[in-house]
Amino acid sequence: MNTTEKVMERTPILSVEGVSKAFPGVQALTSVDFCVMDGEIHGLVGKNGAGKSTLMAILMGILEPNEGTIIIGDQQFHAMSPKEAIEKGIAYVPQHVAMMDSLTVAENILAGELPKTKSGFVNWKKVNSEAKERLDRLGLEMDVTKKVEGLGVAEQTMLAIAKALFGDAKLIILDEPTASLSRTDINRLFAFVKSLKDKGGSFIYISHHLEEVFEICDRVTVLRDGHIVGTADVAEIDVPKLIVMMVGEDVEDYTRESTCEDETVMVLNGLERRGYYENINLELHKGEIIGLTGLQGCGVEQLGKGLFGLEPRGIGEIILADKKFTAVRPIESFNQGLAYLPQDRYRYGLVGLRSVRENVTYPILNKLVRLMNLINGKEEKIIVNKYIGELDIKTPSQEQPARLLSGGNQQKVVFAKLASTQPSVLVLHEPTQGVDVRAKMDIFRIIDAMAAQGVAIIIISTEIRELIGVCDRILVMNDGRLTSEFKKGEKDMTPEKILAAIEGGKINE
Amino acid sequence: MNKGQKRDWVKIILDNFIWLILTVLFTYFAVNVPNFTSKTNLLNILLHASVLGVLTIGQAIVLMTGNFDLSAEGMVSLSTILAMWLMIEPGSVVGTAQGSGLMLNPYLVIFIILILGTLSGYIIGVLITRLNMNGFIVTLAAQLVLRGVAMIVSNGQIMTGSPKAFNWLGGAKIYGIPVSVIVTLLLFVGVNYMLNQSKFGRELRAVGANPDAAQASGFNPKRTITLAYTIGGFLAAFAGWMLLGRLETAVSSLGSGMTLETVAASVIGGVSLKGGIGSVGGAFAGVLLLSLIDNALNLMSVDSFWVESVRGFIILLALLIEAQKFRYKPKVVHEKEPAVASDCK
Amino acid sequence: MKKNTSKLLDVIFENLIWLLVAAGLIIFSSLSSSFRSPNNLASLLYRSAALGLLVLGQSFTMITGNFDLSSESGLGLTAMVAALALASADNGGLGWEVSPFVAIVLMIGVGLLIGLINGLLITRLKMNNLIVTIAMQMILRGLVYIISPGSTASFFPKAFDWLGGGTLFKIPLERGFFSFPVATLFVILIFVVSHIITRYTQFGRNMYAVGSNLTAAKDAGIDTDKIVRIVYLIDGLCMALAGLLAAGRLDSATPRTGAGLTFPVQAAAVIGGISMAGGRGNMIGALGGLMLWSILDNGLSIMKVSPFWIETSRGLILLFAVWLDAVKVKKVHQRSLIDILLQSTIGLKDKTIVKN
Amino acid sequence: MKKNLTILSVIAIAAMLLAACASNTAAPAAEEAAPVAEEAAPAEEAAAAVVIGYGAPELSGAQGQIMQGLVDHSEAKGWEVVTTNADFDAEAQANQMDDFISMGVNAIVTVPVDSQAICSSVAKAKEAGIAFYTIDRAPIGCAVDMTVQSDNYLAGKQSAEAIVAFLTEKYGEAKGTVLELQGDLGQNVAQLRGGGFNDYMADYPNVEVISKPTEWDAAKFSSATLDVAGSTDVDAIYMHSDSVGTTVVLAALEQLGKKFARGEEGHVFLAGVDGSPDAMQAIRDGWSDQASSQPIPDFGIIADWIEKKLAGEEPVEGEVIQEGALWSPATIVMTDTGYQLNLATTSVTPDNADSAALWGNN
Repeated sequence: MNTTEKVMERTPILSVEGVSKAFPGVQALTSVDFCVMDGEIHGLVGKNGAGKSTLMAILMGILEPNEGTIIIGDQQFHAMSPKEAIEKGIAYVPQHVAMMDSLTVAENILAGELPKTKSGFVNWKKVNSEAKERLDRLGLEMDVTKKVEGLGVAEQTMLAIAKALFGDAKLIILDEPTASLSRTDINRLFAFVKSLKDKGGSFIYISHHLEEVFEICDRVTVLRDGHIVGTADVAEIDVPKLIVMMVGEDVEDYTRESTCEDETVMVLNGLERRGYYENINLELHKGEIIGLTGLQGCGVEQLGKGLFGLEPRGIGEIILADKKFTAVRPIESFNQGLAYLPQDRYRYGLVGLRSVRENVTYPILNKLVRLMNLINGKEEKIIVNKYIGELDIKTPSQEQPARLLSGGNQQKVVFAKLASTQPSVLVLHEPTQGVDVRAKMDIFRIIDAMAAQGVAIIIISTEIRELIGVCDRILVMNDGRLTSEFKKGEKDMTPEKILAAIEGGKINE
Repeated sequence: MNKGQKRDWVKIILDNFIWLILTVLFTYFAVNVPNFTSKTNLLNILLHASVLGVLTIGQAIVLMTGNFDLSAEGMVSLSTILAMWLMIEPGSVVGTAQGSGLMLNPYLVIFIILILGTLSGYIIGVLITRLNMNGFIVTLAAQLVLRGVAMIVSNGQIMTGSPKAFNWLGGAKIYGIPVSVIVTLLLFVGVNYMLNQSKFGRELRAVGANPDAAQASGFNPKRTITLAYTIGGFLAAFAGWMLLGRLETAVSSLGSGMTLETVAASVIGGVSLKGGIGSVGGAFAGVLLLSLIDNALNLMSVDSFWVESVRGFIILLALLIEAQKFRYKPKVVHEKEPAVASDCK
Repeated sequence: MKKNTSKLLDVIFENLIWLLVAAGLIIFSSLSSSFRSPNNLASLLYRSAALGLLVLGQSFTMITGNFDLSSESGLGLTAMVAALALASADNGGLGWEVSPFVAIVLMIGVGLLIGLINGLLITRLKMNNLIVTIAMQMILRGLVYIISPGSTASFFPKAFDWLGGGTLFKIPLERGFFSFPVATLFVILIFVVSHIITRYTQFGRNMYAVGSNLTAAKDAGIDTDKIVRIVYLIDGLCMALAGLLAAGRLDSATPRTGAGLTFPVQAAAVIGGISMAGGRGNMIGALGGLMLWSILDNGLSIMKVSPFWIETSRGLILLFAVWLDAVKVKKVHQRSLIDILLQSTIGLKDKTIVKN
Repeated sequence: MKKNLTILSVIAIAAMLLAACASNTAAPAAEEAAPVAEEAAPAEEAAAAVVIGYGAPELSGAQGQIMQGLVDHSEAKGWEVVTTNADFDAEAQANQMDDFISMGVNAIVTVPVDSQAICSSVAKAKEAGIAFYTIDRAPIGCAVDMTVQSDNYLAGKQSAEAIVAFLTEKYGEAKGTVLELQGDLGQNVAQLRGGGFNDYMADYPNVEVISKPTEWDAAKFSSATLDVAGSTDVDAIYMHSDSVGTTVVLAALEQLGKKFARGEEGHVFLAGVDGSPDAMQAIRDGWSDQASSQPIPDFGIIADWIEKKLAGEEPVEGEVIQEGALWSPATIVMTDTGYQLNLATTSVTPDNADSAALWGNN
């Protein structure tokens, strides 16, 4: 792309030239050229396995490239040690920020370099005042004597960024920082990052949310299969083009024909859990896909978990397939025809150490067991094979530990697990989180296919565009109440309107 | 492609390292230690492996859920003392064989101690899962309490004179093979098969590997862990029964030091201390290794003072292997896995 | 208002150990005149001085999220090494009869070596700290038997015994004397020093960082392995000092010196608020835990509780302590048992792999 | 908030319960011991009665009987005995001695965990003016008021003599294989029992002695017997403790198919120290052959000398004779570790295994 040269008359803070890295059996990066300018936020996108992690690991000094050079300032490296990388001002803020939970904010900021008195002891007064002063300089307000375990996720992420900057970081790599943030928190985080940029900070921003890339980045680089596809000014490109660059083909937003039938599958009647949600009335039809959305903390998350039995549900009546739904535990929910896809796949979705086969059949073991609780292995294999085929799960074998699959395939395994219970109602919580664009399409196809089989589906998500593409109806929750409804086909069903409803009338962009 | 296969070999070797060591050691001892391969001695090795083996099954099950059980040896002590106390005469001699005088039927006593073991395991499980107490220390404390009660009941004395019917499990032979060996082998084969094929086995490993996901998959981790401890308690009492039958003597110090051996045997046999991985069959190999070494140390004239150190070194070695296993990172499968791609062409 | 009350409760909760210590002192003092005699009170820490140093070493390792179960044998080995060097051949020694100073240097050397080996095995070879140290416990105890071989060595120069068995001043009482044990002072002093180290030095805070979150500590540029190695070195030093106190007090070292202390060590540290999950607790609290243990030990014994019951009651007390720890950890931060175990095993690395 | 309060109250209750437990268990002990004691005074202030502090090194096997012997002899005099258990830990024993001194007992009696380590406690007791006695083992390096003991070294030697006699009879000369099941090698007793045995055996080079440590652990007695007797032909087995070993070893031999009665072909000669009831029974039944019987409960007669000491009387050197007592004749000698009351040990063979004077037959 020829846009690269004319972007800014700024100097590159970091360039990578001709970097290649091969693992046994996989060429992860092939002569990658890439540079980040001083004072820019540089988006880095690409589907899982495109080489982002490898590239970042090389920048962090964790991996040594097979060939190529890294240029920081006026110094050239073939490979750095992690220590050198830090010394050169490269910092990494991961998705799950690792903090010293039981220590205070101030200690976390100054860890490893606490101010000391003349006699060599830690000067606690100074620790707190200095931490406060540093945060003030960045315009971040926080009680520095508070323990980190008492902070929210966004605050922790901002603290991590601040920490990196205090460590004289010149280039901060943000790896999916918004994955578990609400919209307001995302706004706060973006405002913070932008303010830092204005003060001269440089960032590499890795994200699956292409909208966010447009919202915050100056330039964006696309990686595909270990190659740089190109770098572009965000001002000169749009989402479809970006997607084309990423997947190498033109992928439209997913759209589908409604499979909604008249028959009612589930009725929620006056569901209420104090402090989370109240007066939830909902009717769900066969083959219908409903989107549930709202700000974080508005109660949708708890509603989903409550329906499934991971959390207390509170009072209210639920009728599922003409029977009273009484499940209070996941297994009972499965048995009564409701399945749930948790948001955090690594923590709740998969038992990563165990095989694909075992993961798929966990909830249906009761149906597979014969005499003495023994599992009918033949039948199990047939079932698992069926789902591997139907959902197109790419795995060398059924026995592959689930953690060794790619993100999208892992999610498909979770889907296979849920599908195996043959549910009447499926509750999906952020089903496309952490999977690449192509796998997203696969997942929508799976959802579509299940709806076509008559399963009623509730998708709890903040990806409004995706919801619009997939759902028959979208319900918005505000402070624990369902406040607005958007129906497919109505012209109100636009991202802007839904966003407005979510934010309670105030659009905050 | 070739490289990938080579790495898998590394994994296979690491996974089955224990059997390799076992074979090598066995051959070495067979050649170098006189009488090692005699039928009596081979049966002896299995006999040693029996009580330890039964305890190790319990330990391995608990370890698979990602927990520890240090209480089993206390249960061995209490179950033997209690059984003896219920069965023998009140002591006529000062400070000896102070039975309760209940003179209960041996079969009833067996039933009582098995129930007791099960119950104590259950209570420990409840303390850990419901009250969120640290399993390591809870079971350590339970060990003390159980052994303490054994001391109180026995008044610190040695008790002898258990009835034949009770001793059958530990002392009798069928066709020249000790019953305890047969029972232990059957237990291992049975439990191993059960855990590999049953729902409960799945549940154990799922809970051990990731309790949250296991819960969301329809399991009940608290119940599973409690059940694992309950089984552990039952097996500990069972091991006590077996041990008492073999020794015909009960004393409150019985079983001391066995906990460590069960953990070591399990780890050597490939059960992960982090839970979720391993099999009872592997643990059996660990048990065999330990009793093989004990036996060989007894047959060779190793200086008495060295025995403890040698055992410590062996456990350390086993750990080293376990540690290497976790340092070995299997290759991550990418979407463009050659295996899949080649199928297309 | 409400916030203040809950803060007050937090403070009470944080210092619960001292309430328990006070309660123990009051209860036993009111029940027994022997307990409240000045000599007995002064000896409360003296009797558990060696235990105290092991508790200290254990606290250091536990704050970084590790365990040391080998210290009881470390105590035995260092004591025996010194004893062999000090004692005459008649008294079971090697007949070198070195000066006390040399002996102390020697035992500290051995202690540091043990710590070094523990640290290296755990950090370099990534072995599970629980099991490594249990194995070390066996190996070291075996070494004690091998070098002794199996017999006691005793009767050392007065100077060597001073720290463990000496008294500071004597005030005549109606019956006998009141004298203040040196070891009591030493233990308090060394706990205070350790508190200062852990609270007010960079290294001390780094320890907490490592125990609180290994990855974060690494990210903060802390050489976590080095911290763990140093902590085990300190732990080794504590073993040696504990050996010095134990040998000094008994004026001898037996092959079994220190055997069976692992359990009280663990108990006292946990009762004192050192969390098994790492990163929480402080040395003054650990001192409180040691005192409570000592009070109960002494109190139950003076109250003529039958020896058969003492073991059981100890077990129950420990259960109680663990329950407290559980409540506390739960209160501050919901953390599963699995996580706690993960912290103490080699698994952390693996866990991060799963996450990425 | 509310939860915090609950937790605190639970803790308070637990603390109270604990305290209550302690006082409850203490009270009856005191009452039992001083049945005629002043009812008005609090139990612990029952100053008029004599209180003896007894420190046991451990409580299994013979040690429990030694303790019982002392308690019986003392209670016969209307004294109270406070018992403690050091569980093989010399330092714990030192703590218990400190506790006795704090309690102001009239006399301390102890079986030292370690003969040398006990000296620091002896010195302290002296300073506090409390009489100090040891049972079973004399201290090394300091002097106590009196030690009552039987000769462990002699006991080992007696067993060795019996085994050599048996081997000589069997083969015409002293040769063959003997398995020695040792106690805990860190302990004085085991060292003496082993020493007496092995020093005697050193004169018979054709006898091979295979020594295995057992740490007094019944399971290890069994394993060692199974392994050694299973792989070699063992002629005799010598146990450092027949109270732990007899039944276990016989069971192991039976499992090996090598349990034969005395006189039968293949009989394994069993000898041991202690002279426990089990051993006596086994000798009478013809399974076992020799036991070096210790006058274990008779150690309690030290109470007589404590009584004299408290009355201001010193022991007299010379022989002590008591009609019908197996420990008689005993000798009292003054040594540099204080007076020693040496009780005779008895080598029990099938000939005298019925003697009612043996403690194992009581």
